[in-house]
Parts: sequence; structure tokens; C-alpha cells
Amino acid sequence: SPPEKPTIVKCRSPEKETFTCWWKPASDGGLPTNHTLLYSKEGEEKVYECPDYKTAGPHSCYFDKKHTSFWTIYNITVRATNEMGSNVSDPHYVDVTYIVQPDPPVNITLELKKSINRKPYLVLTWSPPPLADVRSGWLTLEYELRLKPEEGEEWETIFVGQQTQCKMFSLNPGKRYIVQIHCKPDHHGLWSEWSPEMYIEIPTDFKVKD
Amino acid sequence: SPPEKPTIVKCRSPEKETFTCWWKPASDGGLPTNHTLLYSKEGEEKVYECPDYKTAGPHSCYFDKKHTSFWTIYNITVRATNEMGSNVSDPHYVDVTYIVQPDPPVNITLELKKSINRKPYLVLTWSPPPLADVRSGWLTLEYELRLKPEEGEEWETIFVGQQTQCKMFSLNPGKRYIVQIHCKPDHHGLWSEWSPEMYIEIPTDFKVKD
Amino acid sequence: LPICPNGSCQLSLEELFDRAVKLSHYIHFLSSEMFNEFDERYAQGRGFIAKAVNGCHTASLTTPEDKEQAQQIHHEDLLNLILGVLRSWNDPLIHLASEVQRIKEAPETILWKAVEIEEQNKRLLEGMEKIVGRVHSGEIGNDIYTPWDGLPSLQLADEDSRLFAFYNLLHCLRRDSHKIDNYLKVLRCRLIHDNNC
Repeated sequence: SPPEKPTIVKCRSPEKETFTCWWKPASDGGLPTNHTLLYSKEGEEKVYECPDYKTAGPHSCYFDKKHTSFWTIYNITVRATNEMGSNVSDPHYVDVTYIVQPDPPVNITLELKKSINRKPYLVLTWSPPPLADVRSGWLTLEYELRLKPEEGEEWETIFVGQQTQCKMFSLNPGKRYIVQIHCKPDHHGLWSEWSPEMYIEIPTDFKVKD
Repeated sequence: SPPEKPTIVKCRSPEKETFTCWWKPASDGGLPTNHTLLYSKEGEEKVYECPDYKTAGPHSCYFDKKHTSFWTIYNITVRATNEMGSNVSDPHYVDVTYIVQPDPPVNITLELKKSINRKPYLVLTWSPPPLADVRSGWLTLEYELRLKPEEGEEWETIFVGQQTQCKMFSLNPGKRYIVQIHCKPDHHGLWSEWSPEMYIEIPTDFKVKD
Repeated sequence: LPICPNGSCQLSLEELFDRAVKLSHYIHFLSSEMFNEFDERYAQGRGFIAKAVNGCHTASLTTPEDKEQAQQIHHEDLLNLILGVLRSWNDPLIHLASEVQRIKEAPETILWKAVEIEEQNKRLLEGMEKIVGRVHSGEIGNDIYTPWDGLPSLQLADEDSRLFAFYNLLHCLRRDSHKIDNYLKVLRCRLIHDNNC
């Protein structure tokens, strides 16, 4: 039988300059099936085929800079074809600005300090992911951090806007904390993955480096 | 003896519509000396005299809207003359685009709120300086705020871009903080003075207005 | 998410203007940084600013020089002017990106910016043509354009003259990219936010 219609899973752009779409084949009706990704741009009749099926791996289409425009909305479909016929996915509309998902922040540092009233506080600093840092002003990122005691269940999440440092005051001496940070373009776009887990132990009575 | 040559001290525009230059007279050779400010504009041979020596006080020249152009270089000199002769300052090249220094932000409000996880955070709001016309888009301002515990030494400075409000999370309960804000045109120009100091006390355990 | 009434999707004019302003801001930010880096490294004490007076190839385009002029000009004329200035920079930016490589010890940051500005300028031109197409009642004016004949001066043997040619081009790029950014911010407030930004 003809193949069932495939599904476009997602499209992502790491830096608002290029983007990639992935699809999931459905049943191939027991016959060799190939897939063709077709797209048109808002306001244009012309239909184009995927410029590069290779770069991003199987069942994917990679749009390089030349093929990426963020002044238009892409109408994307995937057609599955075998000798018995073909079937086309539902259309997937893509506006590149809405699918930007940066990489996680880097160079995260945690430092314990003591305020004048001897209470410990934690200073976190981090840097934007390399790609976004190079394009500051073009890709403005916002950050959110989360932390919880190692054996605790609930994360405490704090949105810190565009800052790349934060002070955490209310920490319990003697506790070991897990800290992670992620980022997202301001306005539209998606949160990055969380950065790798980092650990910090708040000593019960600790001396500050003078 | 003839007067020594004067020096043009600085030129400033408070709202990217008019500008003023100030000069410093040198020794007047013991004789009554008067000063004439002359300028020419890029692309024109004609030399003009200062349109208004009064409005901005002594040793100044005020250029109203009619006499102020952007993206064009003014070549400004000041001539000191007494009965023995005259002397001309070095030329001062000015593009008004780069000398905009606004007044500080106004209507600053500080409000303590409690986040879902019962942690206090501070909401600051402010307005652009009245002189600055940000509504038309001709002038776009960026803001930066600083705060520090009253008895603390180090200011913490936070750049907030074009927003006119900010949420501050990392605050130490029981502390009294000093807060100030200043602003600058986007891209070019100079930071305004800091707004007057404002104080806010973070209570150790405070009830949020429900 | 994008507006997709009955399957035909379209970016709103507001969305197009927001992206154009973000891009023009970024291009001017880069142009300004590139000029400052070049000025600090190659132009100190050479008195180039006095010579740079009236040296821009786009000087013949009558563009608004103050707030009143920017507010009085009809938005279609201002949009066409922006298109004209952008088009006039296509050619010099292509050559700048290649000629900058030949400057002695040109730092990587200047090289990278020259290429990035050339690419983003083309991108902004694409966006402006889209905006003009949306806003324009009549045909998109293709006539505003000023040619650039500065390539030979970027290749002069005499170092001082060649460096001045670069200085002047970067000075003009900083100026014109700032004009475009400023005009787009004024147009956005006028057309999208009813002059109440």
C-alpha cells in the first residue's frame, strides 16, 4: 500500500541565521519509500525542495544562511512516496524568529562570599553561549537559574533577565546545592537545555577569603 | 598684549534637538576682551556666528532647533579680541549625534513584592526625563541602575536596556538599600547624572498586600 | 505565533518593523565598533576627521537632518530613502569585506565585522523591500541610488592616503547606518505605535 503520511516533528534555529527541520516517517506500506521536503514562502507561489538533506542527519532538512529568511513564513510539507503512491504530511508553518533555541550558557562560576553581617551568600556568574556572545545586540538573551538542595525535590527557579551574574542570599549552611542555568532569546524563541549540573556546599561555619 | 587663545571646553545636547558649547577664556592681556564664536558646517563654505550668546549663560553659545543639524560636522572656533589684537582657539569638530547627554530619569518608584516561593523582590519603575522625546522614536534611551546596601562599599550595576521597569531578586532580607538610575541615548552620547538616591528596606519577614 | 488565517500565513507589519529595527540597531552597533577599532589602531594623530568632511558617496541624497524634518517627511518617501541608502552601500560593502583583509595586521575583529555587516545589510535590504511592498501604494521606487567609485582609493600605494580612504568609508558607514536605524525607529513609532512609543 502507499506509505502513511509522515509528521514534521520540529524545526529549530540555533542562532537566527540557519535552521533545520526533522520529520518522522510513518509506516512505509512494506515498500521502499523515499521522502521529499517541499516548502513555499508566504506571498510566493513557487515551491522549492529541501536544499540539503545531509548536514543534519537522517529525516532532516538543513537550511543554510542563503536559504534562511526571517522576513517570511515558511509553509513546509514532507511527501512520502513508494511504488504504490505517495502521501503528504500536514503543512508546518515556520517563522525562524520563533524557533530560535540557543545553546546553554557557559563558563559558570560559583563563589561563596560572606556579607558584612557574616551571613553566607553565593555569587554565580556565567557567559552567553559562544555563538550568541559573538552576535551581542543581535541575539539578546535572557537567563533563568534553578537550584535545589541535593536531596531536595523542588527546584527554586529565578528569572534574572539579561544579567550574567546573580547573588543568592537565603542558603542553608551545611547543605549541598545543585545549580543549573538556561537561556532564551528575549521576545520569541525557546529555552536552551539546562547547563550541566554544578554542585556547591555551604559549610556550616566558613571563613571568607580575605 | 593681545588676549591668549581661548579653549572650547565642551558641547552638549540634552535632548538631541538643540545643543550648547562652552569655552574658557585665557588671559585677557589686561585689556577689555570680547569673544566671538564662529562655526561652519560640513559641505558649506559659509561661516556663521553664534546665534545666541545669552540663553546658556556666560562663555556659552546656544544653538536652537533651527541651528542644529545631525550627522553633519560643525567646525567651531572662538576668537578673543581686545584693542591690541585677537587670538583664535583651536578648531573643535562636533557632530551633535555624539554629544547627547540626557537629564536623569524621573518618577522612580520602588515596591516590595513577594514571589510565589515567598521570597521578597523589588520592582522598580521610572520614566524618561521630560525633555527627551522618546514617544516619536527620534531619541531612544537605555537605562542602567545601581544599588548597594546602605553601609556597603560596592555598587552593583545592572544594565536594563530600553525597559522602564526592573525586578530585583537577589536582595538580602533585613538590609537597607540605596538605589539610583541613569540613562543614555542608544548607541552614542553620554550617561546622564545619577538620579537622586532612594532608599528601601527589605524587612526580615514581611507580609505582602494580598 | 505567526498569524495563519485559513492557511495563508503572513507576518504583521509590526513584526516586520520590529525585526528591521533590531537588525538596523545591530548593523549600526557593528559599524560603530568597527570605526572605533580602526580609528584607535590606524588613525590616531593623522587628522583624518578634518579631511573626512563631506566625503560620503551618499551625501547627494537629501536625508532628514533633525527631528522636525524626520517627522514631516511622508513615510513612503522616507522608506524609499532608506532603501536608496541601503542599495548604495551594497557595492562598497562587498569591496570593504575583501579589501580590509589587505590592511597590515588588520585584527580579526575588524575583518569579521566587515563580512557580517555586508551580509546583514543585504538581509535588511530584503526586509525593507518587503516592508515597502506592504506599505507602498504604488510601484517600489528603484531610482534612489548613489554609485560608489571609491575602490581605487582603497588600493592606493601610499599608506596614508589608503588609510584615509578606509577611515572615510568607515566614518560614512557609521553615519549612514545610524541614520537608517534612527529613521526606522521614527517610522515604527509613527506607523505602528501612533507616535506613542
